[in-house]
Amino acid sequence: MSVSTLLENWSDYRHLHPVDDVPHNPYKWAMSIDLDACSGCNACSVACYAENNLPVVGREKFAHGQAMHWMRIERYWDEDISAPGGRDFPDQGAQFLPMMCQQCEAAPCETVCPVGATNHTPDGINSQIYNRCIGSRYCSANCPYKVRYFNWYDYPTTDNVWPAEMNQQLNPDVTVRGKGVMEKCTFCIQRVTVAKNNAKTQGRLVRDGDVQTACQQACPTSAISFGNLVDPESKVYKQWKAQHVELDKEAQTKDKEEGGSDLRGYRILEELRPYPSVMYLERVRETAI
Amino acid sequence: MSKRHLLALFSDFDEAEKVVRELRAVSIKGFDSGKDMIVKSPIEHPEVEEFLGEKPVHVQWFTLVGALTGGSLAFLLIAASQGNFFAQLKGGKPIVPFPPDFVLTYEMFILGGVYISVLGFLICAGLPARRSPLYSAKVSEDQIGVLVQSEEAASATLKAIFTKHGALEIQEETGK
Amino acid sequence: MYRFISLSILLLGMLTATSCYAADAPQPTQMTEDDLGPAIEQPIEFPHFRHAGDRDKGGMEINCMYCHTYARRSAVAGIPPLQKCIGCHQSIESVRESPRIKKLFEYWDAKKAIPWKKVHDLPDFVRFNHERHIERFIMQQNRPFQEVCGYCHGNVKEMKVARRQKLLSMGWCVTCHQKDHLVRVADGKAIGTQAYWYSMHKPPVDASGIVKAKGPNDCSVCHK
Amino acid sequence: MKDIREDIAWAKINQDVLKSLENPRKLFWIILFVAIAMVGVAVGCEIYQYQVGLGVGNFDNPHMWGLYIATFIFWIGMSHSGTLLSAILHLMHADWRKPIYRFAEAMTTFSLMTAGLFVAVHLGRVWQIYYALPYPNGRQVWPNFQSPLLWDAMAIFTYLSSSILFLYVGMIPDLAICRDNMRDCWRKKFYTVLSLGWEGTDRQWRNFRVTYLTIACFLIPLAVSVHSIVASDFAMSQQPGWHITSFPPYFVAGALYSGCAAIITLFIILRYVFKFEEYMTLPILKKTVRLTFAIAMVWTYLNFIEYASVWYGHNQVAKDLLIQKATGPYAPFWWAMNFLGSVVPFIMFFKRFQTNIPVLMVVSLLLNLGMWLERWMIVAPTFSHGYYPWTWDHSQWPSFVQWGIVFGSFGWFTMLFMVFCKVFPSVSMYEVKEMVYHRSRETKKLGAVEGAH
Amino acid sequence: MMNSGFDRRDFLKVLGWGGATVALSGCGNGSVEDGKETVVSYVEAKDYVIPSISVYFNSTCAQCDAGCSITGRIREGRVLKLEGNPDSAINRGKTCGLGQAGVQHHYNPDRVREPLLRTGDKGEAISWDKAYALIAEKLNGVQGEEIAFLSGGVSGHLKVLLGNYLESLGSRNHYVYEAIAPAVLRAANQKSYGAEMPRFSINKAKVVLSFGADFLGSWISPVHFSQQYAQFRKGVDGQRGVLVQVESKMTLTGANADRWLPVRPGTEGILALGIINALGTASGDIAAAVKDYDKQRVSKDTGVSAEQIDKIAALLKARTPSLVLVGGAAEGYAHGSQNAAAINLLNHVLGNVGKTIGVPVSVPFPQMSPATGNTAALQALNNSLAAGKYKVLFSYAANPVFTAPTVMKFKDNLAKVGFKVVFAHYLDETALQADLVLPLDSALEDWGTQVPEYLAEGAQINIQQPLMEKLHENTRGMGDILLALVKQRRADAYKDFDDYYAYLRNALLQNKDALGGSGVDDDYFWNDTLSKGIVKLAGATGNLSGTASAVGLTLPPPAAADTQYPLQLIPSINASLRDGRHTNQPWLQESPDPLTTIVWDSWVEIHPKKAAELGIVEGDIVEVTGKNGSIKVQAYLFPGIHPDAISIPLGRGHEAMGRYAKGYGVNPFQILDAVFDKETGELAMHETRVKVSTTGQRVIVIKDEGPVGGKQMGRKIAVRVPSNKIDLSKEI
Repeated sequence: MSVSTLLENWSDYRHLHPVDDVPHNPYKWAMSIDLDACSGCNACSVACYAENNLPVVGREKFAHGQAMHWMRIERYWDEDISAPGGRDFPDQGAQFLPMMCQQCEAAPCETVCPVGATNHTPDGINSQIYNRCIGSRYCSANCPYKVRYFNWYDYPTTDNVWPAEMNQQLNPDVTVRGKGVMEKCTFCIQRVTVAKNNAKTQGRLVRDGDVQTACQQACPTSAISFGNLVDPESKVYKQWKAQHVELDKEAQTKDKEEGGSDLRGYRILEELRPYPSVMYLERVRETAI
Repeated sequence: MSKRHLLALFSDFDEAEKVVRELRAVSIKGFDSGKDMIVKSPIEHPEVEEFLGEKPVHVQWFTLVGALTGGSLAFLLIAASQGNFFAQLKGGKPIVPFPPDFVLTYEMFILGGVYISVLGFLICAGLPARRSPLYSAKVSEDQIGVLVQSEEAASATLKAIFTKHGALEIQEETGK
Repeated sequence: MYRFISLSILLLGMLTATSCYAADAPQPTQMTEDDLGPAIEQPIEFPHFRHAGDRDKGGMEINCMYCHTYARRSAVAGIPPLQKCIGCHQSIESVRESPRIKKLFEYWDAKKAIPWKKVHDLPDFVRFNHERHIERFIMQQNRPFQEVCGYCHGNVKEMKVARRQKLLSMGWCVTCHQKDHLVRVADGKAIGTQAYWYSMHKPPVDASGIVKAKGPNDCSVCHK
Repeated sequence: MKDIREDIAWAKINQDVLKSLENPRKLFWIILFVAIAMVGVAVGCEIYQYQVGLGVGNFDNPHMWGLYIATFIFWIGMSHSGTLLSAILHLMHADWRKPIYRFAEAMTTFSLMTAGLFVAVHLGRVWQIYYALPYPNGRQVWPNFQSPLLWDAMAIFTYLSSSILFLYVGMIPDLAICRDNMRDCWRKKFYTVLSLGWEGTDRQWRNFRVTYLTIACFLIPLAVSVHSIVASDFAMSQQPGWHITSFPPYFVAGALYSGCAAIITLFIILRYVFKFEEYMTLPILKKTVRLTFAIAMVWTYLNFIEYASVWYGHNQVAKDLLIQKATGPYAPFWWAMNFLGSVVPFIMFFKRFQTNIPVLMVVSLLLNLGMWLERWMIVAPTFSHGYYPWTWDHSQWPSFVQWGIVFGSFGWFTMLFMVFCKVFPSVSMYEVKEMVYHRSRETKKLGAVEGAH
Repeated sequence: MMNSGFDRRDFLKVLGWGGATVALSGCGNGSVEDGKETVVSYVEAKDYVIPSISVYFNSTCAQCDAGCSITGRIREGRVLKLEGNPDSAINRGKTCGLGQAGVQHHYNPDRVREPLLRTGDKGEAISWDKAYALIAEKLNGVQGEEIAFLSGGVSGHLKVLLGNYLESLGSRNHYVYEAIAPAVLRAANQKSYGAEMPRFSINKAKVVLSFGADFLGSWISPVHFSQQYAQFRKGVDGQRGVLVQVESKMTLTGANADRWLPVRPGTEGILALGIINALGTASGDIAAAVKDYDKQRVSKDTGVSAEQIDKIAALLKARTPSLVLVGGAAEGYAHGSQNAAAINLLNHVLGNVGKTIGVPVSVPFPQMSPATGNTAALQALNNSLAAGKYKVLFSYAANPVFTAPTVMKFKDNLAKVGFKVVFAHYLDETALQADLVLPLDSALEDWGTQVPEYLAEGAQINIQQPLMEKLHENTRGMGDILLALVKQRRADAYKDFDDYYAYLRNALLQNKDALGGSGVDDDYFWNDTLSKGIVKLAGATGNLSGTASAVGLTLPPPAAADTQYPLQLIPSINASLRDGRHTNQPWLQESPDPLTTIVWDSWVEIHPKKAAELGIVEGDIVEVTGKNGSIKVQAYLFPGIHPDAISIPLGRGHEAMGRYAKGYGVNPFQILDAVFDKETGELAMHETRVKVSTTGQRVIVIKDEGPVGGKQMGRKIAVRVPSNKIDLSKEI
């Protein structure tokens, strides 16, 4: 009788997450990306194509903005470059920013999905269940980062997306998405699952370094680190700690120090309270020259 | 002992009213104005109820029941299904969040209310019904009909009353 | 008058009944009943009963995992390599001439893989992991493997060509996942401690330190 | 001038209305044919889209939603007038509603049916739509009741079924009339079944009155909730231009607005097509027009309140979006929307136009165009110019597929409506009779008083 | 016994390609269909083969010559993904996008599958025996010097075998051609350091002053330098490294620089001398050489402000050691060598030589060390072809018809050769000119050894081995082909080796001891080597003999303004497309150019100011006209380029090669002028002057960035913090 279940777990069912609540236990997957190391070389992006069976949509569809890159490298100029009264040349270089699903703790996309095709997994990943998705696209409408990508066409059957030979490269661990479903970065959940299974079989928890995401593994400057945020041994944990970035805050206490903090950690669009699981480390502007 | 039906048609309500009042006043053996008299009118007509005397309506009870059950059913269904085995966090909201559930409860409240009232209407108004033996299409046009049933004996007197008040037409159930 | 009241009471009862049902519906109904799959034409009519069946029934009581050896090491149980069949059969002269074994050796001589037909086919994009289930129930709880394998595959040791016995629908999986399963405890700690802590339900530990935990309830475990 | 002549013979009312079921003007068939043709176009587009994928509609990231949702809201809005005229005016005993509420309610029903289609058209995997229905199933999973889309579904279902019941219940006496006047044919059987053996007995009338009133009472809060929920699809999200407190009332006002405009249009068409001059009289038209004007002013007010709150508020992102609307690629539509919605209605302010049929025809159509643009201006710009500048996209426009389906939806609506008018009495006979009856009594009384002098 | 390799080949064979088709069956709610699908099963299987469990094999990435070691993930006999091999000192487990796309080179649907013989203008599939016979027949009676072999950079045993073959033919005409190679740099380094490729330690430097060296993108060994760069940013003893990039067109490295200085094209050397002058530490002939390069003049010539020069000088003084790098931007001129020399001089003056510029190592087997390509070779070959010297030409790993400037008329000259054999993966432009096209195995199917030109730490030999069974029956490994060919001449010498694998194994086992396998059982050593994928060995270290001197260092004044062709054309090198040999790999076509985010097409970068002058807006189709022809291409307004220069990326504009390459973009190689570096004779890539005119057409540029380009519109997205506020060394 589920009414009894309802009453038994009432407090569980009613408590607020993630605020006044420890992050998931034993796993909370998170990332940190050092923008000072990131060179914008696109290796991560291509690696993602390779790992996650992303379709190459081709010129026309890309022109229509229907690209499917889960991980996109954004290139920003300083605001005053070639602006009236501004500098003519970007003489302090550009800024590159790898942008992928931020795996928010309080993800705006999750609440609005009519069929619950996107949920928060017990280990803090914002999962996307392809065969539950009916394609209402509300999640993307509600995503402030616009990192969700929709299958506007049936790519598996589209010419030259996966011609006969190429489809042998497809990763069997990852579903090949068909027409009409939403998809996005999954933190390489297939790799995470394998790591978790092995750990369980050996009766332990996943250790730091057991699992790498495709982008992290490729990144030539090791700008991306990925790990378990509740494991004090993990690099990500240490980085977040060192940067005084807390998962369940929409404004970090360190930012309230006057003159700004001298730490580099920040999260994008934090003020909207999605509690992203990806921390970026600010790029450094050199003062010596 | 068998009863016979009489239907009298009148051109306007004042006539009909007089007839009804008289029928209620006089006491004829084998005829009870309370039970045996039905007034048929082409329009919804407050006066009719007036001169027929108060008769209670029960639809609103159905409405009440419907609305309440609708609402409670909604909340139970939703909360329970949210708290089932697959209970998973969504967007940092509680598993059983009130605002959405209340919205749906509200809708179901109305849904239940409307459905059951209509059901109630059919029950109370005795619809769908078989047509009564004496019926004239005139009633649905512009005339008002008074349908009475009485014992053979009384029918003569009734007919007299009708004709007195200038019934345009009196239909009589052909005897068996 | 009264019949109206009684009617509305009746209605009330009726609808409360529905709402109780509604409240109960969300929970999986027990779906353990059998659901026999179609009989399937295989290239070679493999007699399971003869290999895995009990001695008295003329079987050889071979452990499932002697042939389906991949099951405990990977997600898929896999079909034994042809070389495994030959391994035994080349030394079993008695049946050497039987038509099935002849066929077997034809394949072997041609070095062709046998095109076995799939018997237990899950819907697309459901990923069942044999290794985990075997680890959990055979290795950890020391349950008899025929019970564990049989839970999904039915009593294979009495079949000839294997045939699907269970529904294998999502609801069917769930009915088992939501049960509390024993977790073997080493020195008072559940193995992998909170590794068995799914969503917000902490596994109950009773006085004797026995831990019970449900199966995973999050979609991404099977759907990726 | 009177709303309606009091000396119309009741029999004549029956004849006139029943005639509309028999032989309408040629124009009827023309309209019907055109409508069906339009539906054909839409069906073609939908098949194409279903086969190839939604991409053919020129959706993209970030343009996840397009005309479908905009038009969906438009039709939902359209449906509100029926309830307004019928239910609210009924409660307020405004009896001039009686000749025109029937088709207004029909309009409600059919525009809801049209709106429902857009939900399906919009989905990426419409063949899986049953995932969104809450029923105990073999997967043991339930839809996500937190999603405003689900509230939508629930609200619309409630609204649709309730207003169908409302329409039907209100029609039973008339169906009886049809039954009595039909020569023997399929229609007679049809009406006999539908009229449930109504005979107009006192008992029937008594319960009828109460029921009708009750449903009316339910319908009003329901109608309001429906469009507030549609509004919350947007207001509940964080997106700039959507996350606005005043959205629910704003949507409701807009809904009533477009609905009334549509009523004027249909009023004129029916009046001409079915020769209802006797019943759909100019004074009634005038009243409707005035009502519309009032609502137009309410909408205008809420509209500008919305701009103002964004403008003075501290949400820079939302403000940017507002500026973008007024200056960006959507500017022409946005300004057109404001002009049609807030300036054009002032034509109805002048007495001489309040009964000028050609003018009103044009105006009402313009108002509806304006309201449609409003919905589009709510949906599209937010996508093209959201939180994240890198993903802005100002160059993506709906393709012919989207336009085709939207176009077709109007045909679909007209088709349903025309068929309805051919099958059911589009003017409520018994209530017109009531109207005539009460009016004549009034005058009789007056006459008596005069006679006393 | 040469089992291990073959065993694996067998295992690779036993599995069908079942998995993929299952994966492809769309995302529906496929109902349970028992007995519809067949299960892929083994005939025989090694113990380590478990379905749905991946196996990993090490090999070497062949996408470029940097020689990164890779680990292939193989499942059910299909290679699915390439990762870096952590044991390699070069890439330490990392890969670049180009490397990731290696699988698409392997699985490419447009690969050549049969030997093709030209009949008229069609290719007819023939058998290998026929092909070999044909070659033998054509070679027969042809003098050695009438035979030429054109190849890209080759190394390892392939180079040895190739050498032997040419020797057997009696030909010395081996042209090693790389369209974009740091050849001028090699020469200059040889002069100033006494080594062509010294080891650069970016990670040890506190300041890196790079003259157009795109070491994060495409320069020499980008993945290795990227890692050094990461350490360099973290900083030596707490001081974050400062990167100053001098170039006229912003490269990926330039985009990551702390200070990016747009110099007038060709004046890099002048700036270098100006800095030396500003440092004021030089003495002797150097001081003399730089004395009249005072700030004002240099600033006038280069367009870099005087105080900027001072700042740089001050910084270089204050923070040592530093490192000065020479890149393509400085090399690509008629006076490229002088530029390079002047810049290298700066290193001497700053005393970086020996600190951040280290002694190179090389493998102790000179015959295996890479034959590095250059463009001078192309010029030489072209002349000989023009003179009709050759009757037979072999071409391997080069696409000169695509990469040679049209003005050189290479295509026509090629036609003069009687018999042209092209070893090809794709039917690219050169292959289309061939008489005989021989299909090659992909790098993931083939055996080989490779020695990178730039060795990061110790010397190492990279092993290349098949990661999966051949995709197409009738492709052959280059090694096998050469072996077959050389057997035609010297059957007996090679009779022991029935294929290249055998040859390779034997060759390595012979030198077991030198390869650190002394006293180890052969099979063990061999299997161990294969499983490692790398052979690390004690390298022969050379020494830096170069002395600082400015003798004969004369830099021409900046080019005078040209009224007819006012703009300098800079053909830019895209990190993933390079010289266009990988254009047919869709991932690379769709991976946006880091700086412009444009995909699937070419563009011309114009500085917004210049564009305003010329009345050009983004998306205009402009005509870029030089002395040798013109091309039409879409304009992209790009602030990171000198107003007097425009830039078109190389690599696109194929007329052949395959479905993903053909017809996308334009090929700037076509309109390059044939100007050569005075000393080395290298093609001066940056010396082409052009004019730009609008055509009136306009298109929407297909790119990833939004309508507001690189602006953040006040959102807090990509943020910067001043370096004096933070201490990176403290961070984790």
